[in-house]
This record gives sequence, structure tokens and C-alpha cells, in this order.
Amino acid sequence: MNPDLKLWLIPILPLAGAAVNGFFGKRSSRQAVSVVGLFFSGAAFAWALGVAFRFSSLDLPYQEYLAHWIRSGSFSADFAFYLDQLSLVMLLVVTAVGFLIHIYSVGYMWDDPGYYRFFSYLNLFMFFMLTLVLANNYLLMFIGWEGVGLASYLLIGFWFTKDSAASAGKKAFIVNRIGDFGFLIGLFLLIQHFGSLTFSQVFEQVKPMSAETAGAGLLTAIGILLMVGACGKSAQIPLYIWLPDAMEGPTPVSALIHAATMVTAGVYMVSRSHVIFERAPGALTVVAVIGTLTAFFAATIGITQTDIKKVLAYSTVSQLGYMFMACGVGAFSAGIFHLMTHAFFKGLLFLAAGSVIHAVGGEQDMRQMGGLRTKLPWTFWTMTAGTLAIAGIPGLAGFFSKDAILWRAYQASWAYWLAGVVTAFITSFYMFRLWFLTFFGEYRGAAATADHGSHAAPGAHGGHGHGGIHESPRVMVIPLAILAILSVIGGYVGVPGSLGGNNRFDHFLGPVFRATLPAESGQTQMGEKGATEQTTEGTEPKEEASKELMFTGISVAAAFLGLGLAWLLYYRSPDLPARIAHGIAGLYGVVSHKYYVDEIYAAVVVRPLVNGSTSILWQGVDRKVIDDTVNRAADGARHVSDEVRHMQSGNLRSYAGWIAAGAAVLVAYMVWLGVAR
Amino acid sequence: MVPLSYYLVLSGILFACGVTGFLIKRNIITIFMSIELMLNGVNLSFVAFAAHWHQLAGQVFVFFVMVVAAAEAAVGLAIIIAVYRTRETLNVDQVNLLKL
Amino acid sequence: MTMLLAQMQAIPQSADYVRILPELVLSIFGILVMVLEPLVDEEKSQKTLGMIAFTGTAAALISTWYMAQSPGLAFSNSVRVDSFSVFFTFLVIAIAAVVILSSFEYMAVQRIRAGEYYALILFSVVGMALMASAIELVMIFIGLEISSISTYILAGFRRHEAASSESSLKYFLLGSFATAFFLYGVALMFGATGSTNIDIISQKLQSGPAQVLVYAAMAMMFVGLGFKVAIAPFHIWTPDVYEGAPAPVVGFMSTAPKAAAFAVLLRVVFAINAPGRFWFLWVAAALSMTLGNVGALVQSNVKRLLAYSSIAHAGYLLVAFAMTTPENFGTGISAAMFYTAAYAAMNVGAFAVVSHFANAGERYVTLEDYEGLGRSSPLLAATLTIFLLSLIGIPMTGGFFAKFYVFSAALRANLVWLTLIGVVNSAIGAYYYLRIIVVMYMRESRKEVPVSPIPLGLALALGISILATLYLGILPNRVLQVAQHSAQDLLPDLTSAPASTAQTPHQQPISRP
Amino acid sequence: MISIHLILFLAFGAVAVAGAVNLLVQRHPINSALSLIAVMAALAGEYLLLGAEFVAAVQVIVYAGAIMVLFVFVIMLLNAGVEEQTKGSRVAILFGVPGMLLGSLLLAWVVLKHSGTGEVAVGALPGAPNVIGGLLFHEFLLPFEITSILILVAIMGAVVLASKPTVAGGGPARKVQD
Amino acid sequence: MNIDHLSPYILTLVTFVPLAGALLLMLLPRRDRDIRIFSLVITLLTFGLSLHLPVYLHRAQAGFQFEIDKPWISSPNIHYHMGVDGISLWLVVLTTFLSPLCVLISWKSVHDRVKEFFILLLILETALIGVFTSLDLFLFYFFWEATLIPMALLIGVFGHERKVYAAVKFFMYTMIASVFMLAAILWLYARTHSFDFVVIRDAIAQHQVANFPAAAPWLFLGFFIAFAVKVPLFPFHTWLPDAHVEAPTAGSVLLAGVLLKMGTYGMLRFNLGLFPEQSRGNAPWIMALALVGIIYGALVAMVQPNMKKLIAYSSVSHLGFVVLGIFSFTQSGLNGAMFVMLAHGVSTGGLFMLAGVLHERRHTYEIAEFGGLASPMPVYAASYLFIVLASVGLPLLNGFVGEFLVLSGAFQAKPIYGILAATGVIWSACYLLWMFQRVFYGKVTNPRNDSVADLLGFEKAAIWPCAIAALVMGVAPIMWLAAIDPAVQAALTPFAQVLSKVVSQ
Repeated sequence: MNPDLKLWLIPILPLAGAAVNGFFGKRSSRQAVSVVGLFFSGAAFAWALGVAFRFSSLDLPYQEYLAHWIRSGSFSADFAFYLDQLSLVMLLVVTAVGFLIHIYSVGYMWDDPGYYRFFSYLNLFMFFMLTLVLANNYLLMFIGWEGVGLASYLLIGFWFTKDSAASAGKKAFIVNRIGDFGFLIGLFLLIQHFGSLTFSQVFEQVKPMSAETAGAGLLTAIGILLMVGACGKSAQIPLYIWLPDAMEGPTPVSALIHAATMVTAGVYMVSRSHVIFERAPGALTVVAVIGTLTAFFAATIGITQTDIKKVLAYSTVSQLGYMFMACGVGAFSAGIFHLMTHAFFKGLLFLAAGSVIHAVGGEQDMRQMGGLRTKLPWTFWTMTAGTLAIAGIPGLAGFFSKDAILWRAYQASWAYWLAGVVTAFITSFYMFRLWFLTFFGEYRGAAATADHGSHAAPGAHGGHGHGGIHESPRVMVIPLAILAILSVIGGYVGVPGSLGGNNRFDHFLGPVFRATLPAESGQTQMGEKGATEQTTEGTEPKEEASKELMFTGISVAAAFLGLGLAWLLYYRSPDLPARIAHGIAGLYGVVSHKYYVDEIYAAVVVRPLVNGSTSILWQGVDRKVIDDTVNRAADGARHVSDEVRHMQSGNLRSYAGWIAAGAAVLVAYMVWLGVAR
Repeated sequence: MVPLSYYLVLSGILFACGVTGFLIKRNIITIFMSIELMLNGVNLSFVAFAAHWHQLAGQVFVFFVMVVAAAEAAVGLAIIIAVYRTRETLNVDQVNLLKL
Repeated sequence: MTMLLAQMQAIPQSADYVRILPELVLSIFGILVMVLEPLVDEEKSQKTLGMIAFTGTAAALISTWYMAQSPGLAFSNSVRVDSFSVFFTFLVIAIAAVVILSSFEYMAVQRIRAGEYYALILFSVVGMALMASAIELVMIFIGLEISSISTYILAGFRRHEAASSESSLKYFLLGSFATAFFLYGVALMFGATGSTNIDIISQKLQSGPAQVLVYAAMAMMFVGLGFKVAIAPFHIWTPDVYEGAPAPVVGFMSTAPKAAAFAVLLRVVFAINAPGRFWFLWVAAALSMTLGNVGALVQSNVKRLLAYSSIAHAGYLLVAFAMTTPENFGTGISAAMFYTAAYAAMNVGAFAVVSHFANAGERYVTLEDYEGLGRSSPLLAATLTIFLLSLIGIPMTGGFFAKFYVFSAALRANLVWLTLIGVVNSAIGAYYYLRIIVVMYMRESRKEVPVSPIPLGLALALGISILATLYLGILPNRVLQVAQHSAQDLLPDLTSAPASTAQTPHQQPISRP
Repeated sequence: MISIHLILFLAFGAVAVAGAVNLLVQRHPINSALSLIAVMAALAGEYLLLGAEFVAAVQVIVYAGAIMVLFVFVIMLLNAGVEEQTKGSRVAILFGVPGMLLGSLLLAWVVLKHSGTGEVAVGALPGAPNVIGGLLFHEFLLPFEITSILILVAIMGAVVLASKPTVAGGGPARKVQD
Repeated sequence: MNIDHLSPYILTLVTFVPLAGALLLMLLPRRDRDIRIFSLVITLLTFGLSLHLPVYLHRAQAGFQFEIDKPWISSPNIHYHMGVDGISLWLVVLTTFLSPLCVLISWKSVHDRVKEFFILLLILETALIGVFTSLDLFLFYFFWEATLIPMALLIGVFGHERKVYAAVKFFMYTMIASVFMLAAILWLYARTHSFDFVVIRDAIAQHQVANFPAAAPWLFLGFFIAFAVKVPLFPFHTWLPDAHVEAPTAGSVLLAGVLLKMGTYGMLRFNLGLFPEQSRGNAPWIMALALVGIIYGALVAMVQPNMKKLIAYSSVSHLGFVVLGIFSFTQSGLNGAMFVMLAHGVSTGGLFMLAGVLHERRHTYEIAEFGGLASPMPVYAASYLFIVLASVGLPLLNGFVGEFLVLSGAFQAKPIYGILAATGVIWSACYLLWMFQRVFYGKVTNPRNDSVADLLGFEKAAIWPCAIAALVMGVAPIMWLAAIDPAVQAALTPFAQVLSKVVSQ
């Protein structure tokens, strides 16, 4: 019998924090606000840890019923929570990173007038994210799903006086809505065929089903629809466009929501539904392809960006692409593994970037930076760690997770692997480009003092008047440090066998993913074969291991190649990039304009919609067709009325004429009747 | 012996003449006379039918019609005078303030 | 010898006089008014004479109750007192009473000699009461003439107004024109049946197949009666006459003579069971509804607008006549009777308001004048609104149930199309009534329109009309039951005509001595 | 063979119709009035042929006498001149007259065909005054009495409408209202 | 007081207390403040009374409760028959809930002819409640028509620039349409000699109505047109924007909040109740119209320059969901439809009040006039956002539950309809958030917006209840659904039979 973990407390605590800050924050001091914000998020983290400690003693999956939510006929969806290894991992990542970023924000947002608002939003986000993670049915998950969307809407548009920020928030919400549309349809299909949205019930009914022939079938449809939802939330092609704009939000937000946690919700959802996907190879292929493409394209865009946060944004998109690639080839555990490590190092990178921006007074253009190495030692070193990690330099978190994905990708198809490796190369290139541009060379920006307080983050530290570029306060540095450590050592929970580890992370998630394989998933499921092999480390034939090692080597080489290239272009001869860009101006232009995707969407979707609705529907149908028809009918009546009036010529003899005529007709009719009878 | 229908036709002709007068005459008084003509026509058929049915009721009816005609004449001519007072005309075509 | 016997029997007994008691009372009071008129001085004349006239109507109402106690034939079969005739007698007298009440102050404002006015109203009511109870065509004719002639005079009462005298003239000439037709019809009917007594006529018609002469006679009579009740195509006179006549008179003549004429029409149509009437009635009903409503849409003079609306209402009412099978006659008749009552209630009320608002010389009768009335005189506006809503046919007002009974009767007779026409028409009609409400409440008055405070008499009149309207709208039961009962009284003539003559042996054709 | 009765009928009838037509064609009301009197006289003859002596008498006295005199009097009073042929109403000509013709033709046809083939002899139904009087005072007592009301109304109406404006006389006389 | 003793009369009380209040109000002297307070008290009292219904409703049992059935007019056979079930009950409560808020929101905004205004408001409330409580067709028709006049007057007397046009348009549209319903009712009466809904329904169900099959399609249409115009369904919707733009705030609130629901309620109660077969037969094109309404309304709303028009068109879209749900003939479809009605009533009511608040300050609804309002009036902005999110259909707020159920119902009935309708989820986000951005975000460009006052006390008192209700309905919809579900089940039973018949043929 399971103990009562009171899981519901974990989401509720941040909600309480949000409520307290939202209602009373305006009138209370910054200290109080920070205390409240930190306490509640911290409490959630603590509770999560507590759960983690008692985890081994639970028989899984652990479910917890709180209350009815919707009951309609036979269908029902309740407030109920679901805990297994997968959700535990997510739980810890979210609460931990979330808590750290709360701390960081205290320093970053200290001087912002909307301080209390910020923390209330942040807590609100935590609430929804945790609901999403802990839900035991799709509908509850959908609450979190939409809720985090709301939170990100609010936080992106946090500085709402900036039009770009407001638009970005709206864009994010709407694009997410497009994804949710697919998600909803998927849910309807589930309801229609399984009569329930509760994970356990749905999966129980799905398990006996056999893998569908690729391309067709119910599960495939469901899978693809769910993937549409994931695309929206996790910024995959074609719905990734909102994420870069989302960088309008304060940097901690970018770190927490648009790097570490929310955007990974899609990955989580897909792996949560792995039972369905495993039986829908068609859907899996879609996932894999989308992931791969996104990874590659986003990376290429990343090269050309000059805004430090934009670079990170595109790199996030591309990393998410990796995760989906993993899911797509059935390597869910690898995907989750990368999700975790990515949460660490990308969160770190964003925070560090934030610290840089903070230091140089809100400047985000890398071309205006440089030589900050000495001025911001902490930031520099932590960011280095992050960069190395994401670039996949051996020994760091990113290396292991990415490697695991690539290996499994190869097992599925060499195409995925190739794309993955190239992306890895590009990734390390643009990351080191960022690194070099920011910290090396000499400072290219105007005197930072000049634009103190004038930048978008209203006076991130305008309060204490001092010139020059300076290291961030300790409250911001500490989270950096912790995350740096995590992104260094975080990978060691999943050292693959080939490197003499035994993939503990994979084992931990084993019961979730491996217990549910379809009956005959033989050769159709390359990835799954790999998975089964991995479980039996010892028995793994040597050449497999060596092959895996070789591939690892290739990806490492790719990483270093990227590093080298970046060193060449942005450290040794900084004038080269301009000439190259000039050389391939056309391509460069296209890429640096993000392939004009936004413009294309605007031209193809938005403008026609607005103009069409205005001129055709509103002015056309409403005014011209419907209203005019009615009015014309009324006018017609009035005309007839006028005719009738003119019977009343006012002339007595005419009246007599009418009467006589009427009488004549009447007499004629009656006489005719009389005769006819 | 004269067929009943002769009388009826005669009365019909008179009635029709009355109607025609109402339609074509312009002078109000003449129009009023045409009404009287119509009544006379009716009276004739009453009397004729009375003879046909041996029912004196018909003749009594004629008597009443005459009384009514007298009354109408009194009122009608009074009205005509009133109209003339306000409009200085007896042409019915010019008495058309009220219209549409 | 037989003739002498007949004459002996024909000498009226007291019962006969009881059966025309209301008429007698009214005539007496009318004469009284005339006699007193020179004695009272001009200023007070309106009030005093008005009070006398009102007392007269009140007394007449009471005597109606007496009369109702002794149903039966009177004056050698020229009148029959049954609940049908009682209903209409009561109705017309009540209408007269209300109109008199509402005329007090109008007379004063228009500075019209009141004596003849009230006397004429009373006399015309005598005529109408007789029309309601007469079963002898001669009697009907006389009654018709009395009511018509007095209404001609009333219409021209503001004789210094060109409009008033013109409307009087038009009404008079066309009226007599139509009367001539009616008379000709009577003559032909007499020729066809040899009698002028409705009972005997219907008896004759039931006995054998009607000859062509009867059809012709019916056609002519329909022309006359159709003119009196103003149904298309004989409605043509209505707008002009109503526009020109004094407002209270319009209120009177758009309800009372119509009610009486409808009573006659009911007798002719149902008691005689006139042959070959169906399509005439159908078309006339549809035509009247449509022409009336459509014509009213663009009117700007309230009196004229209400005139058109009265045409439309005559049309609705006529729908109830288009019953073909005897088992539906009952519902049709009762529906029609209810409608007359309801229409009388609301229309008299509406015209009372109009006449009060019209002011000296009837200066304010256009829609523009009504702008902002809701603000300048909320009570008056609210009252008028109630009547207009009833005319639209909003539930809980008499107008609704009136339409309701008529249309459900029609539906029961499977006149689906006629019902649809009527229903759609009532929707169109809503528009112009609504226009009045709109200008009263939603427009700000652009010119200065004086609104004198509501005098007691008018208040009383309005109160009565509102009560009647709402009563018929909320508890229509009683009235409807009475109507149904009267319908039963009216109908047996189809079957028990012999009985009705059996009790009057002296009504045999008089043979040559 | 043509009986004297028929000849008389035709003679009177001819006079009547001629008078009626003359009434229509005459432009001056006085002539119309005179021709109407002629019609009435002729009709009185017809009544006599039918035996309705009383009616014939009344026809001459009341109708041709009283009423027509009243007409003539009014014509004189208002010294109505020759009526001018104004174009007032197309309807009356376009619908009214044809309608009238149609209707009357139909009626004529009806009476000719369907009024029974009864023939009436000279003085078919003698309506002597005493008989009529008897009827009036018994069967038709009520109508007879009520006609008094009618007369009363008529007198009153004449008084009200035709009398010159009295002290109380109406508001501002507005000849033409908008 | 013994509650069971009260139960038979509670509906009468709830229905006529406002009317009584109106009559008393007529006698009150023209002291505006007293009048306002008095009408507030009356409406609150009504609300309190109406709470009796959900509290003492026997949730488990379907069918009508709190019934009262007294003969009123013997011929025609009209009964004073009232009763509610899980469907109408909530609409009654919705009405009584919104009315006090209307009084509050008009507290300052109405300063001319205050007395008339509140009299009309109270009369309107009675009429609205009556529509939902009456089970006698005649009574129903009476209340149905009775809503017209006060509403038209509210629009025409207290409205804005083109008020008269709007009022007349509103009146004529609904009047002409409802006339067909009257004809249908008359036909039914002529055949069954009863106005009683239950009696007629059973008579039809047992095929005791003479030549019903021939007439049924027309009768169905007769009812349907009246309701469709009221809803308003797609081609008949053009009166709504005009009416809303011109109406005073309270008018708009009741118009959108309750009046439109009369149409959908009518479809649910009468079209489905009396003509199951015809309903099923006509469902395809009706659902298609509803679908068009959803998307069309949303698209047109998106491009409206006028805030109130935008909300009006959004109502067209939302009501489309309701109709779609009703004619999906699925349990969740109907549940959802009911829930959307309630949710839309609350959130759109709130939106209109908020718009009214703005109109109070700036005397315009033109979105272009505003911008950056979030800075001068944060509380207002927050409340506005909350309501907007509610009507966007954010989970845990009232909008979501209904839409979700409707969509899943429609999806089960006809997947393609469900899918197309689901795009509404996107559109609503588009137009509402865009509008919100244009009004509240960015810098204050128009100097006149610098100093607009934030929400006042009575405005908070009027708007926040809506927000709270939205939250509660979103978190605990079960409280409503528990009552709705059995009623809907009962409403759907004939369709099971129809279906079986169709199958058997």
C-alpha cells in the first residue's frame, strides 16, 4: 500500500505563492515579495526532493486522486496525479532549475517596478508546469499545457509597454494555440475510441494492440496529432517561429521557460505517450524527421544571429530537435536524458548571457561586446562550462546525452545520424562564436555607463549609480555556479556502456519505457532493438561497442572542428566573417533572415486572413449581402405602401369607381357560382 | 300582362344610371341626385317583387326607403352646404384635401 | 278576418317594450339632452349635457341587463333578444359611454356645441342597438341608416374645418352609395324569398337549393355591409374620413358602427348561412389585412395611420368568418365577437389619447408632434403604449387573444394559408405601431407641443379602456364563454327556423282581401 | 298581342329612362333635378300600374314634391352653375364604368333568366292606404316609430351642419390643413 | 420556514419578485439614489431566492421539479404551468446572478430617467426568468414576447448614437421571426387543445396528433426560425452587433448574457423535445450553419475596430458552439452546450461590463482610441485579462469546459465538424488577445488616456463576481454538470428511439 505523498501540494504551493504576490505584492516590500516567491518555489522543490527520497519505497506508478473535475455521461476527467520515474525526473528538473532561477531573478529583476508581478507570474508558471508533469490524464495535462502557455504569454509580454514584447507574447500564445488545436483533436480521437483520457486506462487498452503498418491507422493519427501539439509547445518546425521572439521577455524567463522547462513539455508528452507512438511507426517517423530538420535548420540560423539571446534561442530550438529525434527513433530515455542535461546547460547559458547583458547595461548585440573575460570572471567561467557542455566536448553533460541520441539515431537510420553530427558541428561553431565574440578581443561597445537604465529591462541595476562593467551580484552568481557544476557532472548518471559506464539513467527509466513494447516489434523497430541490447550491457558484442566508440569519436571531432572554425573566424582573424558573408551574400542573407519564414507566414496566412475577413466577410457578406437584403426588403415594403397610398387619390369618384369595380367583380363571381352550381 | 322581369330590368337600368351618374358627374348635388335615382330603381323592384309575391311588405319597405331618402336628403344637402361654405365649390374633383 | 286576428295579436305587450328597453332609454335621454341644451349656458353645457348623456348610457347598460332577462322575439318578429344581441347592444352602449366620457374636455377645447353631439351619439347607439337585435331587414335597414346618418353628421361636426366637412361629405356620399347597393341586395333577396325576415329567409334557403337571384342578392348585400365594416375593396373611404373627422368621433365610428355592422354581417353570413361566400371572405380578409398594414407603413398622421390599421383589423376579424363547415361556425362567431370587443376596447382608448393630445383645432396629430411625449407626459405615453401593444397583439393584452382566437379558429378549419398571411401581417403591422412608441420614447421633441393635464373624464375613459384591454388579455374566459353562448343562440336558426316561426303564427303572407 | 298594359308600362318606362339619361347628360344641375322629377313621376305611374296606389301617391308628394324641391332650393341657394368637366378621376372611368356595365348586364341577365316567369297583371297587389297603414301600425310598428328618431337625427343634423356659425362656433376656421 | 412547503411556489416567487419590485418602483419618488439601492435590493433578493433551486434540486432525478400547474384560462386551455429541470434551472440562476450586477454597473452610468431605466430592467428580468420557467407554450410565448419591449426600450431610450435604428432592427427581427413560432404553437393547439409542453410532447411521441407527420417539418421550422434569429445563427445575426453597440451596458449584459440563451434554450427544449425526428433530419445543415457561425463570427470579430462589436461577433461565434453541441445529439455535446451557455453568459457579461466601464471614462468603443491602458489602470487591465482568458477558453476557467465537451460531442457525431469547430479555439485567442494588446499594451499614445481612473468600488463589485464565477465554474464544473447531466440524458432519450427506428427501417 502506498503512503499518501500529498503530491497535490507540489503544484499548489507555487500557486499559493503566485496568489499571495499577485494580490498583496503591490503593497509589500521587495524583500517580502522575494521571500514569498522563493519560499513557495523552494517548498515545492523540497517536497519534490522528499518524494524522491521515498521514491524507492513506492510501488509504481503511484496515483493520487484529489477531486472530480468534469463528468459528462460516461466520460470523466479528474484532478488526479501520477508519479513514475519519468515524472519524477521532470519533477526534479523543473523544481530544481525553477528554484535556482527564482533565486537568480531576485538579483536580476531587483530594480524592476513590476517586481512583484514577475514573481507572481513565475510562481504561476511553476504551478502549471508541475500540473503538466504530474497529471494522470491528458486533460489535466492539457491544463498545465495551456497554463504554461499563459505564463509564458504573461512573462514574454512582461515589459508590455514595449510593443515588440507584447506582440511576441501574443504570437507565442497563438502559435501554441495552433499546436493545442492538434492536441485537442488527438484527445477527441482518444475519447472516441478509448472513452477515457486517463493514462493508465488509455494505455491498458492500447497495449494489446499491435504495431500498425506505417502510415495508416488510429494510433498513427493520434500520434501525429499529439506531435502537432508538441511542435507548438516545443517550437518545432513549422511552429518554432514564436520562440526566438519570445526572447523579448526578461532573461530569467528565457532561461526557465524557453530553455529549461516549458519548451521541453512536448518531449515529455511524447515520451509519456510512448505506448501509443511505439505502435505507430508512421507517427514515430514524423517525429524523427521533424526533430532532425528542426535541429539542423535552427542551427544554421543560429550561425548568423548577432543577438546573444537569439543565438541561444535558436540553439534551444535545435537542441529540442535532438530530443525529438531521439523520441522519433524510439530512444525515449535518451531524449529525456538530453532534456535533463539541456535544462542544466541551456539554463546556465541563458542566465550567464543574462548576467552579461546585465553587466553591459542591456546590450544584447554580441558585436557590441567582447573582452568581457576579465571583467566578468564568474560569468565567463560558468558560461565556458555551459558552452563546452552544449558543444559536446567529452566529459561534460551535453556530450553523454547527445552521444546517446546520435548512436541510437544511427541505429535507426544513418541519415538521422549524419544530420545530427553536422548539427553538432554547427552547434559547437556558433556557440564558440558566441563565446569568442563575447569574452575575447577588446570591448567594442559604447561606454556601458551611457545607457544605464535606459535599456529594455528598466534599470536592471539603475539604482546603484556606478560606471563601468561589473560582475553581477552574488545572488545571481550562485545559481550560475550551481548550474555550471550540474552541467559538468550532470552527464555521469548516463555514461553509456561503450565508455565503460552502465547507463544508470536508462536503467532508471527502463520500467517506464521498456515494459510496454508492442508484441512483435522485431525488425520494424530498429531503435527498440538497440534499446533491448543496451539493457543487456555485458552481452553486448564487442564490435557494436567499438562501432559506438567510433561514432562517438566522429561527433567529438565535429565538436572540436566547430571550436576550431570559430577560433579561426572570430578570434584569429575577426574580419574574415564579414568577407565570407559578403562572398555568399545571397545565402547569408536568407539565413540571417531566418529563411524569411516569418515574412512568408505573414504573407500567406495572416494578411489574407485579416484582409479577407474585413473586405469579404464583414463588409461583403455582413454589410452587402445580409443587411442590404433586409434593407431592400424593407424599402420594397415601403414602396408597395406608397403604391397602396396612391389608391387613395382623394377623389370621391375614384373611390366610387373602386367600389363599383369591386362590386362588379363580386357580383360576377357570385353569379358565376350560382350558375355553376 | 307584363312579365315581372321587365319591371326588374327597368329598375336595373335606373340603378345603373344612378351609378353612372355617381361616377361621371362632377357636381356634388347631381351626384347626390344620382343616388336618389338608384334608390328609385330599388323601389321599383321592391314594388314589383311585392306584386309578384303578393306581399305588401315590399310596398311598406318602399315607404321606409322614401322616409330614409328624405332624411338623407336633409342631412346630405346640409353637408353640401357646409362643404360649400368651406370650399366655395361644388366640383367634387376639387374636394380632395384628404388623400394618400 | 284573419287579418284582424293578426292585428289583434300584433298589438305589442309590455314584454315587447322590455325587449327594446335600452333603445327606449337612450332615445329618451337623447331627447332630454336636446331639450335641455338651450337651457344650460354655453360654458357649462359640455359638462352638464355630457353627464346627462353618460347617465343615459349607464341607465341603458342597466336596462340592457333587464332586457337580457327576457329573451325572445318582440314587435312581431322585428327584433329578437338573445345573448347575441345582448352582447352587441352592451358593447355599443359601453363604447358610447367611454367615448362620451373622453369627449367632455375635447368638446370644450374644440368649442363645439355639445348638445347635438351627445344627442347624436345616443341616437346613433339606438340605431346600432337595433341593428344588433333586429332580425327584420327593414328594421336592420332603418337602424343602419340611423347610425350612419348620425355618424355622417358627427364626422362633419367641426364643420368650419375644411377637412372635417370634406370627410363628412365623402362619408355621406359613399355611404349612401353603398346603402343603395345594400338596399338593392335586400330587394333581390325579397324577390328571391318573398320575405324580409331573416328567420324565414334562412328557412327558405335551407329548404331548397338557392337560386342565382340569391347569389346576386348576397353579392349586393356584401357590398353594402363590406362598406360599413370597411373591408377591402370597400375600405377605400376609411383613411380620408377618419383623418378628417374629430378624433373622439373616429374612436366612436371605428368601433361602434363597425361592431353593429359586424353583428349584421354575422347574422347574414351565419344565420342565413349565405351561400357561396367563402372565397369572397377569404380574399377580402387577406386583401384587407395586407392593404391595411402595408398602407399604414408610411403614414405620418396618427389618425390616418390608425385608420389603415382599422382596415387591417377588419381583415383579421374577417378571417373568423371564413368558416365553411357548420361545426366550425361556433368558434368562428365567438372569435369574431371577441375580436370586436377587444378591438373596441383598445381602439377607443387609443383615440381617446389622440384626441386629448390633438389639442385645439386638432393641431397635433402627426408623428413629429408625438416626439418626446414619453418625457413630457409619461402617463399619457404609457397609456397609449399599452393600447398600441394590444393593437400589435402582444400577449396579456386583449389584442393578442383576439388574434389568437381568430387564428386558432382558422387553423381548426384548416385555413393554414390564411392564418399564415394573417400572422405575417401582424408582424409587419408591429412596425408602424412600434414607430409611434419609438417616437414617443426614443426621439427628443423638436418643437414645443403643449400637453394639458389629463382631466377626470378622460382619465376615467382611459382607465376603463385599459382595464378592458388587460382584462380581455389576462382573463378572457368570461367574455369568450359569453361569446360562445351567443354563437349557439345565433346558430340554431339554421335548424330550428320552423320553430321560431311556429311561435309567431301571424307572420303568414297576407292574402288579398 | 300587345296589351294596353304593356304599352303603358313601356311608355312610363321610356319616360323614366329618358329622364335618367337626361339627368346624366345635362350639365346644369337644375336641369338634372327637373329630369329626376320626371323620372319620379314616371315611376309613380309604374307604381299605379302595379296597384301600389299609396306608394305612388307618396312618391309624388314626398319624393317629387318635398325632396326634389329641397334639392332645387339648395341649388338655388348655392346658385350652382354649369359643372366644368374637370379631369378628376381616371379610376372612375377605367374601372368604375366598365364595372358598372358588367355588373348591371349580369344582373339584367339574372333577372331575365332566373326571376321566375311570373307575369304581373294590372294592379296586381293593391296597396290601399288603409292596408298599408294597418301594416305600419302592427307588423311594422317598431320600424315606423323608430323612423321618428331618424327624422329627428336628420333635422338635428341639418341644423348643426347648415346653421351659420354661432357664438360657440368652432375654432379658427382653417380652410386647408396640411 | 418549511422548505418543502415553499417549493411549489418558489418559481412563482423568483419570477415575479422583480415585477413586484418594478411596480413598487413606479410608486417611489424620483430620488435616484434610493431607486438604485431599491432595485439592487430587489435583484439581490431574487438571486437569493433563486438559489433555493440548485440547493433543493434532486440532482439524480430527471424531469421537471418545483412544478406548479394551475388552470388559468379554460378556453383556450391555458395553464399556469411552471417548472425547471437541470437545464432551465441554471439559466434562471444565471439571470438572477447577472441582474444585480447590471444594477451595479448602471449605478453611475445611467443618470437620466433613472427610474424608468430600473423599472424596465426589473420587468426584463421577470420576463427572462419566465421564459425559462414556463412549461406552458402560451406562457412561454408570452414571456418570450415580453422580453422584447423592455429590451427594445432599453436600447432605444438609453442607448447611444444610432439607438433607434438598432432598437427597431432588434424588435422587428425577433418579432417577425417569433410570429412563425406563434403559428406553429397555434397549429399544435388546434390539434391537441393543450399548450402544456409535457402533454404535447407525449401526444406527439405517442402519435396522437392528427396529420402531424405532414406538418411536422413546417412546425419544426416555425420554432427553429424564431430561435435561430434569437441565438443568432449565422445568416440572421446582423441585428446583434448593432443592438450591442447601441445598447447601454446593462442592456448588453442581459442581451448577450441571457437573451441569446433564450434561443438556444428554445432549440434544446422545444425543437429537440417536440420534434426529435425532424431535429435529426435537419441536424446536418443546422450544424453546418453553426459551424459557419463559429468561424465566420470569429473572423469578423478579429477585424472589428469597435470593442463592443468585437465582443458581439465573438458571441455569434460562441453561440455557434452551443448550437453545434445541441444538434450533435451526444451526451457531452449537450452538456457542453449547456455549459457554454452559462459560461458565455458570465464571461461575456463581464466583458460588456468592462467595455462599459471604458465607455464611461472615454465615451467611445473605438479600439484605436486606446492603447497602453495597462499603465494607468492596472486593476482594470488585470480584471479584463482574466475575463478575456475565461472566454478564450483557458483550462481551469469556465470557457474551456463547455467548449471541450461540445467539441468532443461534435467530434463523436461528425469528426469533420468537430475538427473545423476546434479551429475556433485558435480564432478566439487571435481576436481577443489582439484586441487586448491594442487596448492595454504599448505606451500610452493618446494623451486623454493618461489620466483615466482605475476601477471604482461599485464597478469592482459588478465585475469581480463574474471573474470569481468564471474561476469556480472552471475549477468545479462538476457542481453544474451534476444537475445538467441527468436532464440532458432525459432530453436525449427520444433520440435513442429515433435512432433505433432509423436503424430498423
